[in-house]
Amino acid sequence: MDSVLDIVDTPPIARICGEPLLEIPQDLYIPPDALEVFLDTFQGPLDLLLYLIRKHNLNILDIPMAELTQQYMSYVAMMRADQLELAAEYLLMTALLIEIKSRMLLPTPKTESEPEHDPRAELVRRLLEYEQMKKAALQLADLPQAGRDFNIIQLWLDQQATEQLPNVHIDDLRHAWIGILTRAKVNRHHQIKRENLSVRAFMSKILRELRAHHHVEFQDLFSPTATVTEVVVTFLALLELAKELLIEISQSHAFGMIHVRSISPT
Amino acid sequence: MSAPYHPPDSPEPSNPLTPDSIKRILEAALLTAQEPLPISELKKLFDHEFNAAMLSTLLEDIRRDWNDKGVELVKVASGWRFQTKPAMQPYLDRLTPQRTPRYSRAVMETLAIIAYRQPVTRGDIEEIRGVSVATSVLKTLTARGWIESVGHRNVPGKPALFATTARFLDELNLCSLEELPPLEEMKSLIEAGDQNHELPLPEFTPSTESN
Amino acid sequence: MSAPYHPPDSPEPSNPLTPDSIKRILEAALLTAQEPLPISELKKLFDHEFNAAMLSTLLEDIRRDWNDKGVELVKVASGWRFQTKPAMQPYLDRLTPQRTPRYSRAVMETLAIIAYRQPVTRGDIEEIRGVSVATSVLKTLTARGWIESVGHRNVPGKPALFATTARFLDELNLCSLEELPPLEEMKSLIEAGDQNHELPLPEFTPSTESN
Repeated sequence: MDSVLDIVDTPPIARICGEPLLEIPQDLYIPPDALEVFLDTFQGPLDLLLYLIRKHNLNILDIPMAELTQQYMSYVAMMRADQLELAAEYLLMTALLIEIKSRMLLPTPKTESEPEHDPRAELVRRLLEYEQMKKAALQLADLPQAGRDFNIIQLWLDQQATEQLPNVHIDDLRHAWIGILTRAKVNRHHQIKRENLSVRAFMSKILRELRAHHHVEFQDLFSPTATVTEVVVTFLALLELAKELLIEISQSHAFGMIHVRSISPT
Repeated sequence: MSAPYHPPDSPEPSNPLTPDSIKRILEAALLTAQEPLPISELKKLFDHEFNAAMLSTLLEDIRRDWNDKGVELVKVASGWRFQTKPAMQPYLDRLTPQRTPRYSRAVMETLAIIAYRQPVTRGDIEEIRGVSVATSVLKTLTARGWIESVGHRNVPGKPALFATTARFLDELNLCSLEELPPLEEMKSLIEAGDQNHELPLPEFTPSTESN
Repeated sequence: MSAPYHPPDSPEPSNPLTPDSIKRILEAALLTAQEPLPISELKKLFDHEFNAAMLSTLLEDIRRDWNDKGVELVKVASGWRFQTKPAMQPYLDRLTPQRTPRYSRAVMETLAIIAYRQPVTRGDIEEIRGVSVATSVLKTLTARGWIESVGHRNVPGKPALFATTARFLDELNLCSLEELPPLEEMKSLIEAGDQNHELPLPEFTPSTESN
């Protein structure tokens, strides 16, 4: 033991190898209100067992099973409320320790063929593997880490090398048109009609509306706030659509409601 | 390379910084900064131990030190920063060759036809261009969100009718289709003296139309 | 500086690059790159005019040139990059008050198991640690880009197999997994010949293990 605490009024909580244990309980026996701290201190039953063995010089065989079990059971009781899974892991470890202890106490039948099997072997293997990884984790945490111990340099660049979509300028569209027109003129006298774009725009707009409603009343296509020009253009767009067989304009009787219907399949 | 790592000691006030180490620290800070650093920020590096005049002098020093490099220290509105010299750009561009992609002629002409003649079917586009239109061309423009199908023409095959979207206008900085270069002017360039068999349409002021 | 270099039959003999200008270009590229640059990438800067050996020599040259700076050129798993020296960190931390938090023991132990035992399933990690592994632990490491799922073990449930990434190596300044700190041989828990458990306990030296 590293030091003996001079707490005289506290009776030994546990005895390990006959020695009264006064300091371990500060780590091991945790009052319920300090459970959080306990859970932070140990990663789980393997970690706790390792601590017992390494720090307090316990031989795995000499772990006082009865007391350890009692301690573990009290952790389990504390954890049951919100740490059910962790409680189960401690419980499992307790069971494993008791099993090992009981098998150690049983006489081993000596057989020629089988080498003597130490019931502790598997637990020891696991403890060592865990301890090794625990150490490795500490060493990893000490390695210099980008952002923590050094910074990676990335200078400001005028053009960020992100994937860019092509840029199109309206002049590109103009050139594309000139290209088309030039070819059309060279190939044959392709007729490109004079067209007011606004009519085309309104044709698209009416089709979108009909796509949503399929069927609208004629007057609904004219906004009440429309200017005279807009009314004219909308009307022209309707005529053009009808001419191109994209819509059907119908009237069931004279002066009745005029219906505009999409004759596209959808 | 994993040099053995020794956690850096906290800066020792007992060990006064030489101008060279101050410059080293300034460089390290400016090279790692995400944004230009003003002197007021750089002072923090040294717990305000040095005044602005002193740091400015050292920054000018660093600027000279880097004269021969491909990277230079410059002062911009919001502070000091390192940036590459323009002469480096042709080399650096080779690392990211797809920096300024362009659409093919087929894509551009298809877009122009849809913009000016909408709503049009693929057949219309093919008729005007005089060649067939690859599906990939329409897909490119649809994926970009610049064109969409607004219905189907009621002829055999029910071909989709394409029109440009509001996004197309947004991304080309247009308020409405009327702001596209007028066809008339281009046509006169090419088909001077061509007869017009339609009456001129009334003048139209850009409306609220832009979906 | 460096030994004079004669480019091997450059396509443009008009203006051959001197070793110094090659170094300038390499520096500019490495200082602006978002990721470490392998030699294969650096070759592109010069349209593959120079071979790997030549570029390596110049990179070592640059590394030496920067020896006295607060910034160093290092080689990590995915290539070469510039980074600040650890000695700069205390100063740089003054610019960004919120320090990178240290990871919890659960995170670091999980990372160690994945690094040293990869590829492993979550079940393997739980078996070694003796406790269940919270999903948040794996998420933290995945979000940092340090681990990734590289496949599934062909057992019921097809659990994902985790491995560390190149970025993990990069951010820990490593070139390969071999450079990880070697695993320590642990002191035996059962002394040799410890068959008689009635005997007094053998002397035990406290390990360096600390919580």
